[in-house]
Amino acid sequence: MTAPSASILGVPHAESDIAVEVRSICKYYSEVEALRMIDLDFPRGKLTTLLGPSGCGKTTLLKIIAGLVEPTSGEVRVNGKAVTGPGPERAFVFQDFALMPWATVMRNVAFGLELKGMGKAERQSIARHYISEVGLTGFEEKYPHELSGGMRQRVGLARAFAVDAEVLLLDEPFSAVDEQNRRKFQEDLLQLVEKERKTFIFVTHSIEEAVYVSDRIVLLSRRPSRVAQIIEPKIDRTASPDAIRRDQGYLDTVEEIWQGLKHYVD
Amino acid sequence: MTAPSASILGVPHAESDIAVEVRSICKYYSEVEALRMIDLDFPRGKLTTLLGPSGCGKTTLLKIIAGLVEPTSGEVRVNGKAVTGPGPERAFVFQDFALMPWATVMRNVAFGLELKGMGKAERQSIARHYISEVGLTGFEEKYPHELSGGMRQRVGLARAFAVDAEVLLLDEPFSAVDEQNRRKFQEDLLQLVEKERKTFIFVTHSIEEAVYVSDRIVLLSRRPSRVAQIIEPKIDRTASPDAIRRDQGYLDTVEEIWQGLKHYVD
Amino acid sequence: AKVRVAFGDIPSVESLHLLTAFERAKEKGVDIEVTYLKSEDIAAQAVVGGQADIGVGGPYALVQKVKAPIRMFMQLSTLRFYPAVNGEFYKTWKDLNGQEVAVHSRGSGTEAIMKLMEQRQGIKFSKISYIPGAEVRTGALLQGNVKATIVDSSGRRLLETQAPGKFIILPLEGVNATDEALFANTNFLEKNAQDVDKIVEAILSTWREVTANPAVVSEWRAKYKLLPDLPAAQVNDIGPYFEELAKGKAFPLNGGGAAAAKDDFAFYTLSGQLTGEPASLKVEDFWDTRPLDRVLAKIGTM
Amino acid sequence: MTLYGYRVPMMASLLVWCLVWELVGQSGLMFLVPPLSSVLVAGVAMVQTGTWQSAAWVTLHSFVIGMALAIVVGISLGVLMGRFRAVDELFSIWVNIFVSAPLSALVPVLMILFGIGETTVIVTVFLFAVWIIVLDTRAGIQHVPSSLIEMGRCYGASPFALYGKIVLLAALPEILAGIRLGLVRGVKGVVIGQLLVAIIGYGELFELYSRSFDMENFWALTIILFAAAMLMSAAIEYIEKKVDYYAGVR
Amino acid sequence: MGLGRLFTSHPVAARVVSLGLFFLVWEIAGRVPISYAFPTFLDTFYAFGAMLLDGSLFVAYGSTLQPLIIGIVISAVVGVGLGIVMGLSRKAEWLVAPLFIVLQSAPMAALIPLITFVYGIGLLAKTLAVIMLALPVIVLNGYKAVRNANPSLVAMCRSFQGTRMQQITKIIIPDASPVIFAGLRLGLAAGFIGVILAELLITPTGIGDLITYHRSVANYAEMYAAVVSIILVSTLTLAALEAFEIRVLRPEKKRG
Ligand SMILES: Nc1ncnc2c1ncn2[C@@H]1O[C@H](COP(=O)(O)OP(=O)(O)OP(=O)(O)O)[C@@H](O)[C@H]1O
Ligand SMILES: Nc1ncnc2c1ncn2[C@@H]1O[C@H](COP(=O)(O)OP(=O)(O)OP(=O)(O)O)[C@@H](O)[C@H]1O
Ligand SMILES: O=[N+]([O-])[O-]
Ligand SMILES: [Mg+2]
Ligand SMILES: [Mg+2]
Repeated sequence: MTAPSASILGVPHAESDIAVEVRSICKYYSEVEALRMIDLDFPRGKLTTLLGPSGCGKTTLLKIIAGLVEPTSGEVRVNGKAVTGPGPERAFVFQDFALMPWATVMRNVAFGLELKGMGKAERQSIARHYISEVGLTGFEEKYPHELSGGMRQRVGLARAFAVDAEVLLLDEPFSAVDEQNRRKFQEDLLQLVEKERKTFIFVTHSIEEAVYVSDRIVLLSRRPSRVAQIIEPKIDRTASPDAIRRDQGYLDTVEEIWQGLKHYVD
Repeated sequence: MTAPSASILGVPHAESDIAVEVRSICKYYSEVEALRMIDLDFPRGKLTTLLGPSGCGKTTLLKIIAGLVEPTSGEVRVNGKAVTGPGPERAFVFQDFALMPWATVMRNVAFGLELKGMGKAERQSIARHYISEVGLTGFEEKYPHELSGGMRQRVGLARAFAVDAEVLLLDEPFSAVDEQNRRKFQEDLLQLVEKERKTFIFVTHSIEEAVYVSDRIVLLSRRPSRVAQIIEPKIDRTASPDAIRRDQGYLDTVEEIWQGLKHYVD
Repeated sequence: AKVRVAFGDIPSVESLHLLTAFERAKEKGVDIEVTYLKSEDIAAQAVVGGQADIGVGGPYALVQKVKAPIRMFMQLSTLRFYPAVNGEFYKTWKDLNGQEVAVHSRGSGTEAIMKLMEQRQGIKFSKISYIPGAEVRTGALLQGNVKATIVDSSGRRLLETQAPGKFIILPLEGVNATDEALFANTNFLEKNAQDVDKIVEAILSTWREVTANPAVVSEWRAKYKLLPDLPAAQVNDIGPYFEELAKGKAFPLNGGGAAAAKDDFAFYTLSGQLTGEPASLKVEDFWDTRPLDRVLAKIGTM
Repeated sequence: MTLYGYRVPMMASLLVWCLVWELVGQSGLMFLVPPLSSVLVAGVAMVQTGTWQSAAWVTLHSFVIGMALAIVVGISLGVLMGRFRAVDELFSIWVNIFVSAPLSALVPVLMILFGIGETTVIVTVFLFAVWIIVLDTRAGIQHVPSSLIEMGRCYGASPFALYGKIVLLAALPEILAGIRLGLVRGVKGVVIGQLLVAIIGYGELFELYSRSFDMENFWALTIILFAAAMLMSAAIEYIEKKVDYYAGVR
Repeated sequence: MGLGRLFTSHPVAARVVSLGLFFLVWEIAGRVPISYAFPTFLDTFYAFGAMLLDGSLFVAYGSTLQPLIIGIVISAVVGVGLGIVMGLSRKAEWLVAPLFIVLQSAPMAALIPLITFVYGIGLLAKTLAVIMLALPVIVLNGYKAVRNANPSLVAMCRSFQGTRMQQITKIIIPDASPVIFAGLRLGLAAGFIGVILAELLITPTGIGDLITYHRSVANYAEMYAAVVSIILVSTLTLAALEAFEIRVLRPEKKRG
């Protein structure tokens, strides 16, 4: 029930606590300046959310961290090592799930391991573990089109867990999932964050969702995007979902962010 | 700040207060039973929301009321008269907007009047009024593809207002609109409900949205769908949007509905 | 080496004797491969382009124009066509003055004949239209789609059997130009003289035999398994067809050569295929008579 | 359509048209149209002749080679165009011209480049079929969701694995649709090639029967050809449906 | 990829480079020469100019385009009408659609030689060849377009109590028009094939005659010029039709 503390950019963390460092990242798409001098630290084992108006460059920043997009200048370091491309310590969870429609749930989840050349029996046993962890036991032989949106995103999540990356990058993972499934999924995600002890970097449009799931929220301004504010909702995550959603700190944080973003909306 | 009162199905209303009566509606799609014995009253001048799990038959029920789909048995009465097809006293707002891509905003909004054979000058002046009412003045000569999702839905709404129907049927009107615009739109809708004094029947997936905008919420169960519960959120609509969203009654109602729906979610 | 022959028509009863001659040349060890092409000019194009070694046709215009050194080396047939008109409308050549006639194609022998007759009869056709295929022209005549055209001998017989007396064959004299000949690149003729000689000899002997005994063609068809699935009606046609040609001395028994070339110069300059004075045209620009001379020296002239 | 509550399959109406054909044929109004029954009788006899069998064989041979080339080249070029801008810009003008150009006009000049006889027919089949395969493959490749490709890159797929395990499979529905349309065009190509340049195989028989007004055999030939074209296209369509099923909502 | 970037910024550059390369290869192949019957690009170009100047191209196109236009107009009227009827009526669909599906995927070219037997060699025969090839695709596109008209727009029209007639004229036909028009374009492309086949197979007139005649007298440059010209004419016609479609039928696409 504590008020949120808005910490100013650059508050130093103990070095080993930082999983991902973003240093002076700028990004131009030909003439369009998407990101301007972004400096950010993502603490290990925490869920940090990137929030900002549509088109401000959240996806771009996430893909730069993933190594999928080259920054125009600046550098990303993961565990102190500079990123030059995708790497095994980072896994991406896609907004549209990016499941292979021709492959079963089992093959989709095991796909990252398949690409690493792991044997079939081994990778399937790992995949089976994570399929059960996201609550899809029994659906191993189904194809993606036989699943609901929420279930499909669970497959995407299980796939990311299966390669055992330290850093999970999630780009609006719930936006293609219907409202009620999304709510359920948010609750499950909190449990998975708890259990897996990984570093999550999360992009969303939804203020409630951001406040509900995040340890830290990075507010980005309109394009060319800069870090406008960093908010750390101090919410007691041991409380029941219901309790969290009516926590005054939660509600105040939502309201604070909403007021900040409102003038960007048409 | 009062707690929501869950009224049981069939509580009688004064006859003249009921705009739409749904009586013993059943609907089969060949072998699939979508709706089973639905009995509902929709009070005049109120916004009633149909809420339920995905695929439970919300759209089907709305289309039966609109006269677009024939029920297998049962009957719908509007102002005491049995519905046999679409009628001038009801207007539908479509989830995918259903705008004619080859027509300007003006022609789209005036289309209901055009079909009635109203002269061009007259219908355009009416259309212009509602275009301004939904805040699209200046966009009359634009084509739908030049508008954002939220603006397109406003065109659909203006078109429904223009025919001056008493009953407005809205099928997930905001589902194709992004989160932050959607919030804005909800606030605008409340103002329109206030101003237009029409009977709204509203379908949504979002519990918050339902609680935020509705006078009455009808919870439908999983297919074959029946009325599970009727909830009347007692919320002070004169308060600011922000205040409403942290009203305890509001939060309790959201929580109550979520608990009821949670086990339907996969 | 393989000798590739480009034949600008489908194999039919009318080519049975040529097919037989090719079979005989094969027996003599010439490896002949025949390709059947849509039309004579495609066959000519194939020879010019080096896709085929020997072509079948009457390529006077082509030889005069093209830079490629193409020479004819043996005549296979002379023009045997019959101007046919619908008796309801026309009776004589003069009736065709100002009328439309149909011929095989622009630049074909049939067109040359009709143009020649225009000059000789002092008439003028309103239009010459083109219908490829003597059978098609015969059919069009029977159907009433054309009223005056020029058909081949089997077309003429078809007209006589299908509608006796309805159509009139107009007289045609003094036309004896090459219809089809064999031609090839000089280079090929130079390098494959032996094969060419064998082919020429096979054809000449076949032509002589068929002239002596037209009925033998059916035996050849059986012996060499030519056109095995010919419909009965066409099988019955074989006898009369070769009978008539043999009677009409239609098979050049000495392979044409310089004499034929001179006739052709006269005919084709008149019809417009060749340009220049007939007298100024040189046989050696169009013909290579050496293979024919060698073979005739061996088997004798008739 | 439903009749007395039964669903009558659409293709069943072809039987009605067959009946119309038979009646027109029986009436003897047009010598071009003999009764269907006598066409069928002639067809049964025809397929037993060596001439028909070898013609069918020659035709099938050219067709299969031409199609195989068209599929290999079409898919390769389509993939290159879908992936590399420069290739796309360089070829797209030609592909777009040739996909709808009257190629029949081009056939007569083909043999200069490609020889006579079967080769020209093969090239004709190839030219008729290849462009639509290129275009559809290209569209398929371009429509592979970029997230699927990024997914592959994220999980460390080698370029080879990226194509083998993701891109080609994701584009498969479009590629198959291209092949189906290509097959239909290829059948047209084999006929046009055999009719316009090299009179061999089926083209020779068409010419033979139409010249001799043997309409029973002519129509028997036509029916077999049409049926073959329809069957091939239906077969691919069947595979497409299966693939679409697995591909689900793309 | 540098080339790719150049092309993206200058789309015309790509076409010029592409055409230029093609003509260069042609010129070189013609000079080698790969065959006596293969003219160089420049020879062909001069031949084209000469045929333009002496008017023989114009005469030929007059004779080729007349049946093409008549045939397309007839096919368009009949085809679009039939397609709409089939799209609206299940019974008509059942009876007629399979026929056109067969005709569309069948090699109609085989039937063209038959035309002469009944319809002779005149304008009628060529027009018929055009219709035989163009009609099926126009019918099928019209039918599919109408059958797949956006159901949500149709429901919208119903919900505003539009009559069946209003539904057809104000929603279904405008919604189907781009696909119908695409069918017309495909039909025109097929019609070009039909008229060329007719001129090559049954009645050497027009552009088909230029091709056969110049080939028969070994004017290969002229023959190639004729072939290239017909491909050019059909490509430009189709492109013009597409531009017209975007400009006139879909005003909303003009700007976007
Ligand atoms: N590949 C690209 N080429 C050119 N411009 C791009 C590209 N990708 C993104 N942009 C532009 O960069 C800006 C940022 O895009 P980005 O997708 O990162 O925003 P976002 O914050 O993820 O938006 P959203 O909330 O809609 O997902 C946008 O203006 C976009 O138009
Ligand atoms: N035209 C139809 N034919 C057959 N089944 C249908 C049809 N329309 C709907 N259904 C089925 O009826 C059930 C109810 O559908 P409906 O669209 O009314 O659900 P809904 O509550 O609106 O779902 P959603 O929340 O996904 O919009 C679903 O199971 C659906 O599959
Ligand atoms: O048969 N064709 O459609 O070319
Ligand atoms: Mg994004
Ligand atoms: Mg619905």
